[in-house]
Amino acid sequence: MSPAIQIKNLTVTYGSMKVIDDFSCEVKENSVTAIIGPSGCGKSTLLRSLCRMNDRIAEFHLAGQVLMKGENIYHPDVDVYELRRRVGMIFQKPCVFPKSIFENVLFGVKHRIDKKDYEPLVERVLTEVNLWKEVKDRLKNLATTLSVGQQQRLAIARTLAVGPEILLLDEPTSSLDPESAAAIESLIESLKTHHTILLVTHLHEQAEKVSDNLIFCNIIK
Amino acid sequence: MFRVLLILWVAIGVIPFPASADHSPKIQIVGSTTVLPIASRAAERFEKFEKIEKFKSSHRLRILVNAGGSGVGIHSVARGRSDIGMASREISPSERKRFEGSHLKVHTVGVDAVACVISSEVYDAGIRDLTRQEIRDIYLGKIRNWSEVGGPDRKIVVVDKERHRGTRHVFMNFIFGNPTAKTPGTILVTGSNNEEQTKIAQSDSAIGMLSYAWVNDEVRAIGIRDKKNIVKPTRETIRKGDYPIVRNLSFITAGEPNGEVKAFLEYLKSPEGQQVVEESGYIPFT
Amino acid sequence: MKNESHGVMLVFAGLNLIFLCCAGGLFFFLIFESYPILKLHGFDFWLGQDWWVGETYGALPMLYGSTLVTALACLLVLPLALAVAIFISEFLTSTSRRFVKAVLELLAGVPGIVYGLLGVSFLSLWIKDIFGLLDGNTLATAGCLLAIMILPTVLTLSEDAMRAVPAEYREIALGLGLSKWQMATGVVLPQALPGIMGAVLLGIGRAMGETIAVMLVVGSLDRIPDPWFNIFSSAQTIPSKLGREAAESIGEGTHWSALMALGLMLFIMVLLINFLGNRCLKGRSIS
Amino acid sequence: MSSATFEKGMVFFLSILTLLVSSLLLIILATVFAKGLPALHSGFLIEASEDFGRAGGIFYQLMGTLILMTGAILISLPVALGSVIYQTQYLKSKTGKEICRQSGQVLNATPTILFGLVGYLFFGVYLETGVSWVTGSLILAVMILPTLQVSIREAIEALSDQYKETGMALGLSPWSQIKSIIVPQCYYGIITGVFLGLARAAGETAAIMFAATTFSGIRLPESFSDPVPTLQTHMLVLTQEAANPETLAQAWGAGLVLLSLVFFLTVMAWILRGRLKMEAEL
Repeated sequence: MSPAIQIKNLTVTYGSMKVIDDFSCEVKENSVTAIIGPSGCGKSTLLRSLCRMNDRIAEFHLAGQVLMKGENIYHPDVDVYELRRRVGMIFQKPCVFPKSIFENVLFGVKHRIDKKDYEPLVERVLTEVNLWKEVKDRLKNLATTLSVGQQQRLAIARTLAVGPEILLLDEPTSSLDPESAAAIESLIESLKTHHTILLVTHLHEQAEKVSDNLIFCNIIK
Repeated sequence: MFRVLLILWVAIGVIPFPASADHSPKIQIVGSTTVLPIASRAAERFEKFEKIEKFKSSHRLRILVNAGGSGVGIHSVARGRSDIGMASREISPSERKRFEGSHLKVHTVGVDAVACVISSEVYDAGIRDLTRQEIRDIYLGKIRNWSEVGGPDRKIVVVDKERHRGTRHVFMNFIFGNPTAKTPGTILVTGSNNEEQTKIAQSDSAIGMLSYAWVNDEVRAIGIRDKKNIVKPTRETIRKGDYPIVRNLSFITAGEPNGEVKAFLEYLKSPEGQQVVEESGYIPFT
Repeated sequence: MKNESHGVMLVFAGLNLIFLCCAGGLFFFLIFESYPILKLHGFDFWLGQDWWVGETYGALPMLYGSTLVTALACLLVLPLALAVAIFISEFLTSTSRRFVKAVLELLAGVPGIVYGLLGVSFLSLWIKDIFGLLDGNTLATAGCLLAIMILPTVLTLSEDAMRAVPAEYREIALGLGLSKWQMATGVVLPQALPGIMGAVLLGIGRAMGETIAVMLVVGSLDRIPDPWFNIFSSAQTIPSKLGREAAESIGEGTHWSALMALGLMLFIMVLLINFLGNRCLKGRSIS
Repeated sequence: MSSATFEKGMVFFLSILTLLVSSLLLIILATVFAKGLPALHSGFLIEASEDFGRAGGIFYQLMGTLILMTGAILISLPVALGSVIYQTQYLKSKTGKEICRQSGQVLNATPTILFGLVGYLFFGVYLETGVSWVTGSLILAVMILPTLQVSIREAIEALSDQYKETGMALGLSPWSQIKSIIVPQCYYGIITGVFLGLARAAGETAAIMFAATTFSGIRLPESFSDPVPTLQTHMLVLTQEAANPETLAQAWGAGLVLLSLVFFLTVMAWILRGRLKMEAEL
């Protein structure tokens, strides 16, 4: 059974600046893999390249191969939008739309599923990120009224609603207080049963605590 | 949010929409500002007149009148951009040649005189008449001060009209014998009769050319002196033909008029129509 | 799903194409329509002195009138705009600054016909009395009216250029013990000069293109004033000429082609000035 | 005279100049108001004009201006919105963006009389719409295109990248991104642009002078090929009869109505622009 993600001597350059140099690794399915390294060693770029978020940037250039379930994601006839639905990404700073909590959760899927599935889906993903109890009676008010920790969990719920197999977390707890950071870490452990998770962080103990295997990324000279 | 934008866009669309309701017939009239008062007043009367079914046309007829000058009138009727062209001058030979294909037909509805007009201040200071030669020298810039023709010591504000205007054609034809004469003495160029009338009224030493009907106590008409006898533009001198600068006021159609256009032209030639010509200050044609 | 988003992209691409065609089409039509007269007259169309429809078409009087009126407007506006811009950007509190800026934006929005009405009823009569002229419709009247019209635009853009000067320059100047006035004139003004040049150029571009207000007060005489610098004689500018004669010759004939050639000339001049203006506004020197 | 007093003097002199300039608007407003008020009799806004504009009201002229304005926005909004979205979302090539930016500036700087000339030639003569309110709306639509684009582009660029990145990460197709993120978030920018466009179209005379209007005989256009009387051209004709007091009063009255219409639209645009800033910081 081929590994979930296979990266073979990946090299990423922005114009003249080489950000990732000949990097290879494998990520097993339904596991948490953590990438640790000081800020500026290309962790985020690596993560963004896995879901082709850098395509729009002009001088972005990528060499090497990124395979998901044996299929090269940079192959021309790969549907980028399909790929991004299979690979969910969570950003460092939680970003919620100035809409109700209910609408935020359904933001990624509302035009692809019919009305009657809205309620059950929202409840399922919100319980999965154990936010349901806190918000179930105020689903209609603005998501921006939630605390930063709750917003991050809402963002994860929103990504889960799309039904991705792989989850990329780009330092998800760095803008959170310790208590909500712990909540996110326990959430990651519960999610790994059905999802392959790739976590980028610079906190060593968080990496050891949560992940099954570690990848060290050093600064290229 | 997207829906709201769409609704707003459709709502805006509704405002101009009644504009495309029914297609009641309309007559487009364009041309000389001298003839315009006749057309506008006749249009209002004809729409009411026509309601009592005298000319038996069913829809509510709308008559659109637009200014622009005789040249614009002739050009647009010849090019089919309007149904009737108003002109206060004859169609020039070059125009006749150029628009041969449109078989322009002239319907004369009235007669008008072009008066040489001066500001009331100069009139009161004693200028009552000028010879053709004097007017010619003023427009050629040879005479620059009213004192040279027995008036007050003031520089003459020589006002000319735009080249294609009917009033200018007739006036220049009389003064220079050439309807498109060049006038180096001109100080100021105006467009419509109303603009010319305003300029001469505002100034206290202006000379210009204006249809006889547009003369008022601010803008006075002067006589044309030929050696001894002086002909002043009055109803009688124009009707009898003594006053030299006269012209026909005519409506021009491309080919034989029919339907509403024919009805309107017949109305203009009818007694009620000629009454409108009289009221506008011109001399009826019949 | 793939072709649906492709179709949508085509719709947006189409709309963008319509926009580009508007800009391109305008230029194409001007060239296309003015080709006959340029072929017929060539260079002496631009240098010809008298414009007599049906015979000769000389564009020089209009060209000269436009340049003189714009130069006059610019001469009147420049010192005033510079002085007031310095005061607004350096000496006004932020609330009153916003109020003055709002006033200026409203002024810039006043339609040309309203300025025309003001010009005809007041300005031309005043100028007639003050300078004892024969008639109020002269180059000077058009110049003053245009100055009033482009003042808000030039003022707002120059003030923006001055605000764009980085705060550090001001702190350094004040740190060196310079007074506010010395800072304004010694540091801020020279730094903001390219921006101000840009503002003036854009103002000129707008002045060149104004039609209605000028048409009513310039006297529309197709002749270069006899002593060429006499700004108190009637004259003609390109937009005013187009406004008066377009109706007569619409659509065909050499007269129409001559008018379009005038329009092309105006278009190229305004574009050039605008291009230079925008480059200055971006702070790049004109060299 | 020591430099201190010189400076104080200069600053004082400048403050007088600034006062003068900002009071310029009040002077213009006061004159138009004082001159226009006598003409504003009760029926001024609802009656038709009589006796070549020397008496009566300006109802049909006002309606004509409104029809031209709204027609222009109707045509211009989709093109402006579509083109800016294409330029910001789909267009990637640097030269492509530069060409679009330059054409926007060309359209914005073009003297409006040229829109009238070329517009009448292309729409009126070639596309056979002739002298009508449709030609007028089309010409004004092209003229206000850059105004709309600037406001829409401002709103889209003010949108923080975070929203777009989140949308992309959720795998939304470009169209659903536009539909559910770009347009809703830039809603106020678009409406501000609409009001600024309306204000500019309302005040425009040169472009529609000979392409869309008629002197008399028309009330409301009853077909696509009917011209319309407009406030601006009504004023233009009356201003040329400035010697006649009643005509001048009517011209000032029409001027007052036109000016208040333009100011109303501009102030509405400001209110919305205020909301736009508030929206962006949300």
